[in-house]
Amino acid sequence: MIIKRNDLKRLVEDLIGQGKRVIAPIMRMGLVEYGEIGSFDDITWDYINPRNSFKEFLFPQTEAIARYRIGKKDVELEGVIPELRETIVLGSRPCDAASTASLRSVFTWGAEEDPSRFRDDFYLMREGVTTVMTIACLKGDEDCFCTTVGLTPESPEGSDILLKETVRGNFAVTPVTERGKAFVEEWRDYITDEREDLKEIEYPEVLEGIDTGKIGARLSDVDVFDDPVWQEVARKCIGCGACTFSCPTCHCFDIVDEATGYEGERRKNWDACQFEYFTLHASGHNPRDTQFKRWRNRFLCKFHIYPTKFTSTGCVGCGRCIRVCPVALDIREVMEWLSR
Amino acid sequence: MEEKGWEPRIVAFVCNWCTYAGADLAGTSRLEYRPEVRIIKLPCTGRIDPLFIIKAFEKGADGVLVSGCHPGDCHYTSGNYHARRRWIVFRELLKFAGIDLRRVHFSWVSASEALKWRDLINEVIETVRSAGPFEAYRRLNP
Amino acid sequence: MARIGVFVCQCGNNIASTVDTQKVAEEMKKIPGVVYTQDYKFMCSAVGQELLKKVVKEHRLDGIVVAACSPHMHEKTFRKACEAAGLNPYRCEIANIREQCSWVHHDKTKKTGTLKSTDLTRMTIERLKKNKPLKTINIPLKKKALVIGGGIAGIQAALDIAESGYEVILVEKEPSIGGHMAQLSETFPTMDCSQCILTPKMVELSMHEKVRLLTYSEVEKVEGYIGNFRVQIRKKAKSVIEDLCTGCGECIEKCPFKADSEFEVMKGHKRKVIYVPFPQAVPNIPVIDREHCPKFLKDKCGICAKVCGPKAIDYSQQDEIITEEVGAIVVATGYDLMPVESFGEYGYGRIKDVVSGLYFERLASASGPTGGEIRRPSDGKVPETVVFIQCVGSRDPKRGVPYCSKICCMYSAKHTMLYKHKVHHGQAYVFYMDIRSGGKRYDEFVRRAIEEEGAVYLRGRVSSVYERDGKVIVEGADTLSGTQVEIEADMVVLATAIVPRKGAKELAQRLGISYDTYGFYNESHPKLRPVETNTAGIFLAGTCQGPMDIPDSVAQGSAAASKVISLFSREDLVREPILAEVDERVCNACWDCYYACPYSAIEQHPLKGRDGSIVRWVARVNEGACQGCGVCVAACRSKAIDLKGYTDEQVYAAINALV
Amino acid sequence: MDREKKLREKARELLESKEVDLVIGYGWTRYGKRVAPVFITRPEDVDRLIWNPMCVNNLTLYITRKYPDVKAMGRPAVVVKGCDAKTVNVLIQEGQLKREDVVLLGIPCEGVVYRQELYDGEVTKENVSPKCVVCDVKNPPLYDHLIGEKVEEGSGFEGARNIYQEIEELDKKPEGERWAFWMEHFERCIRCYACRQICPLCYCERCIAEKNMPQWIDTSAHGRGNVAWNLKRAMDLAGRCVFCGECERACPVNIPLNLINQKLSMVVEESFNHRPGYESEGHPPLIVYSLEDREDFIR
Repeated sequence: MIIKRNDLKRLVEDLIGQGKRVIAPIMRMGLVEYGEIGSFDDITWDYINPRNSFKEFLFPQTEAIARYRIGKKDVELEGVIPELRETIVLGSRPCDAASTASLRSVFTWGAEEDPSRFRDDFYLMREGVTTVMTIACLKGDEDCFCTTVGLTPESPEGSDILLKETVRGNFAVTPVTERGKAFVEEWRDYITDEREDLKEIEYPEVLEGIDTGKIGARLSDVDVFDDPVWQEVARKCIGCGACTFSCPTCHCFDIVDEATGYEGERRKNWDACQFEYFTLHASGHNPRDTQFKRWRNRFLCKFHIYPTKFTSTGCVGCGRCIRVCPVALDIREVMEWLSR
Repeated sequence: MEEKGWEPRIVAFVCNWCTYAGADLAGTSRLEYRPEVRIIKLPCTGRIDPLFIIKAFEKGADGVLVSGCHPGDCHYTSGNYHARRRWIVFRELLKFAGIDLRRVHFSWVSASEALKWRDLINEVIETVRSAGPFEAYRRLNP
Repeated sequence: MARIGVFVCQCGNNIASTVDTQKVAEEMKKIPGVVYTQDYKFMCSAVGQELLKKVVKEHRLDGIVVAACSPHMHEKTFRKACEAAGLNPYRCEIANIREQCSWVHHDKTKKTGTLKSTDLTRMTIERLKKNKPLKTINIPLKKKALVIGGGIAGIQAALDIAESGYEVILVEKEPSIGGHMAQLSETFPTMDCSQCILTPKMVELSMHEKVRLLTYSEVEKVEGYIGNFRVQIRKKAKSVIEDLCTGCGECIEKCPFKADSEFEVMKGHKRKVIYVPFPQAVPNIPVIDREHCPKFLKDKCGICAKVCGPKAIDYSQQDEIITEEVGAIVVATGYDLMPVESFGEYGYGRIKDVVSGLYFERLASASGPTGGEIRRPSDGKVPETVVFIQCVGSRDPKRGVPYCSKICCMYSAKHTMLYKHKVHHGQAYVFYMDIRSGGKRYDEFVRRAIEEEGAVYLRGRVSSVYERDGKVIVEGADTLSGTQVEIEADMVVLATAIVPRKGAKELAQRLGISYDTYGFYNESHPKLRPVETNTAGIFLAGTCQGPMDIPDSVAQGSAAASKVISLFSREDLVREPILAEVDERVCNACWDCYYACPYSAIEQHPLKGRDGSIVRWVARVNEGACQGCGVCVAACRSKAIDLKGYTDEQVYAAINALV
Repeated sequence: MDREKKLREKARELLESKEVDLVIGYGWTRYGKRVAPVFITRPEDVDRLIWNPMCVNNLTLYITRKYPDVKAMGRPAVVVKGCDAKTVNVLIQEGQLKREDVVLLGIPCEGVVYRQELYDGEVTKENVSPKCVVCDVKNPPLYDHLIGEKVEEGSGFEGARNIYQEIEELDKKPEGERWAFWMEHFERCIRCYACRQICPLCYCERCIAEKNMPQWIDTSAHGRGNVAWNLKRAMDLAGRCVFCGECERACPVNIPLNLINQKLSMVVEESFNHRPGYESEGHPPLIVYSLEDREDFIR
């Protein structure tokens, strides 16, 4: 199935016309990032991977989860139902799409086997109205390493629909999920059954020195946890949240209350394990009291905790943490060390 | 911009020794002035942090007044000089950020300047009113 | 949750006429944590206070807000009542709904006043919720005083303190105490001889068992705070061993070298290089002027050592630094006279017979260089006509100082009398701007000079003074008659302005006290705290504070002394707990607070590990020195410091309750 | 490169003589072609040290209290460009460092790139860091060892982005437009605190943004919290910021922090005649005062 560029434009304009939220790569402040578009022409096509992942449209950086009023005797609580708009993410990348499974794993942890366990409805409700239309990458940049973590520039995981660019500049359409199939059905008029040759997809080089299986195994070793090399690799880490906030799979959040007068909101905000106060206990004790411990945790989370607890991967190889790091801390260097 | 029946809300951060006493004197002298000001008393203008002003705007103030002892009169010798320096910079920062300076006022009012206090408050309220409700800041709320 | 009681005072009709106090009370009842509200006619009355106490107990309240008059009126009253009811006084706050609401908003419908009172009271309630119970603090006290300056003000202060049984250290820069008063001839308005009334006091002081006199000494460094100052005093080398010197004067007698006398003012008047400033000096111990003594300049002479019987001369003596701990400091450093060379029209420095007022004092003094005879400097002739010019530098914002030097009117009148008493046929003229003679028997004194002693007073300024045929010609205006006058005088005396002591600002900085634009030291309040400075424990006496005459200086000396004595009469110092407090866990030791504090109340404190090594430094507040201004809190970027009683939480809570 | 060689020689000498235990400099990363801070402790590793126009980081960051682990490594030598060296003066002023506690390897610099990925073998007016365009400290104002010869001061990047000009233009706009300009930026702030973490002068044990009770600055990344954070950050750097430009470089969403920092630097210089970082004596201007400070805006 092919959707011609022009028809894709019609499709997008129609979706917007229906009041749906279309998220696509746009150019803002010199950066390509995912954002809501007002028209098809807002879309930037010249990009490897936007600076943000589209996770913020499923799991916003800040959102109200309850409102309260401090009353005379009690605090009156009122739940918040997020304002839901049907959302189409157009132009996500296979790595980002694959990350939704990772997010879902956390936000529904154990709930499938045991329904009494907690499910994060805020995430699930948003996911339930979101259609992910991925466009396979034609090439990566030097920081892309999806192939090293078991994905490819055309992996369908996590996408509802996978688009691949044809030599004529149109897109081959592959519905992946039921939702994707339904979407394609709904908009069948815009899609033809023609065939076109696909543009060649250039895979990022698989880094030979890295073996994720080996990394997982080595991280189970307590001695590795205490290896002084951690200090060495993370010494330059400045402890900002740039990597975690750019990462499509990082999911940690904090809960804060913000009140004016006697009324307030309870908000759920992204949090970063790289922040010094992330693990600060009320007692004053901080189990991760220096930066290398926090960085080590982040690495462990991706390559040990995730694979141990979930079937999904903690790292999709999008390379954002490498691109965004102000001190060029390259996660691949550590992966390589642990693959030895 | 201006809503009907809208009156500005102004927070005044004042020092205990001069301006607060000056405002008291305005009271004992039964001077009348506009009521839209809420005073928060501090020991000295040197205690006043720019964060107070930001927070006041966050909490719905349309204008802010900061007032203390005249130079040389500070009960604590130099608190107002320290304050003056901070205000020079902070005011420029607010201006650069695009905040209408009709909303931010600084003054020296001594314990004897009840008349000045009255006129000042009326004038500040009038100026803030001319700037309208601080909707731009309110829109920052989620 | 808190258990707060709110009382809304009607203040008779003062509040109730424009505020519906009952409605305010009802509104407050809706606020979380408020368990009791009431409005009442007069909260400050005995009945009102009893009511407050009763309610606190009955309702087991943990906080009280009284919406009433200004906290400056009755905060203490209500806090005391709370304390009596067993509540921490700092858990009581006042919402000012009278001075800042009912009295300034005259809306008779009560709408405005009620609304604003509701807001103000709510803000106060929210602030109160964050009030921590505070305790007054006690600070130990060193009952020993330091007096800086041995003029009449300092002498008086030191004597009064010593008489009360407390130890006093008096530091004087010159080799002798006495100050300017020792230079004067007679004093207005009684015309007693200055030396005659001063000298006994000087002697009394030097003999007092509670007084330690450090002459030829200067205060170098002051640390600490009220009750606990640490002072470093530089005792300059006198080159004479005080314990050995008998004051016989043999060394002075035999010394072959001379230098200009500071005491005699007069140009060209010399004293010896080893000297006492004046014959009645206390202590009567000479010092060697090392800047002029050839022994020190070229290692020649040494006669004084040879002639000294008790072998008290010590050329190798070094300056000595003495450290003293004192509980209070009286600053009485006096004044200087404005140099008048810049006032060219008066010819000072150019014309020999134009002299300063202080010079005339020395001329008229029985112990002065002329033995009290009025003789002009140029040729030693007795002047037949003398012109006195007032306000030389004073009240002259352009070239001099804008203030009035206060004593010149009086001493010029005195000068005319002294002159007339000594030169009966002489004629005195006085050019003046206004006669300022407020003070007991002062105006009578001036009238006497004019009416009985025949001094001619001319209201107007002098335009030029020049020499002609051995006379000094004074041209000026007589604005009362509207004519220009020219007086052929033999001598002209200038009443020069009083200015702060050279080095006054530097000393103030060392002491941590403030000064005005001229350099006179600031009193804490010009009317109600006239001898206190804003630095607790440091007091002022005499002309270091501004121009004043001898009676005022003495009164101030006594006043400062009484402040010291009342301070020392306590076992220890009790302080209001409005103090800064450092959260040492998060202090960065950037020292912003340390440098910003007007009271040097921040100390740099090392936190040590178990092995005694310094782990890191933190700021710590000296509770004795902290005055609770909060400058440090605003200076602290990370808010590692807070001000008890005005904490960030309290301020935040008040702002947050705006709506 | 000559300087690079000299730098390595000096580093080897310092490490061999045990004058320092550690040299903090720049080195290549394993993948990509990025330059990152490196920590050299052994003389045999000095060849990892490099010097080129990608060496943008202000390495004095690592000698602040934020890095107890680095401190534990012993006495450091730090490679500093002129702009970085100014930081040391401010750190000394603020009691964070003693001059003798660090060896400064001053390196004359003729401009670095704004962001490493923009570098293509040459510093041009397109890719130069804005601080270099207005640089007056190509030669470090303080150092213990100067690496190579001094270079001529003055900027050669005609036509490049000029911060001061941009500030001037922004100043000329009506305030509503300025507000819109900043709000567009501030609303994008993701509160990753990279600006704070990369800043050697943001060394607080506990940042005001992390302080609760009271929470002056909302932690949420909404407009309200972001504006409070960015204003407070700027205010606290006023009179201290040495224009190393690291905050803007580190910002993942391109907030032009140099503009706001340098605006306040201009205010401080005009008002108090103070330029941070040129000397280690005296105090940051916002903790002292002058009786003559202007008050034309105070009624």
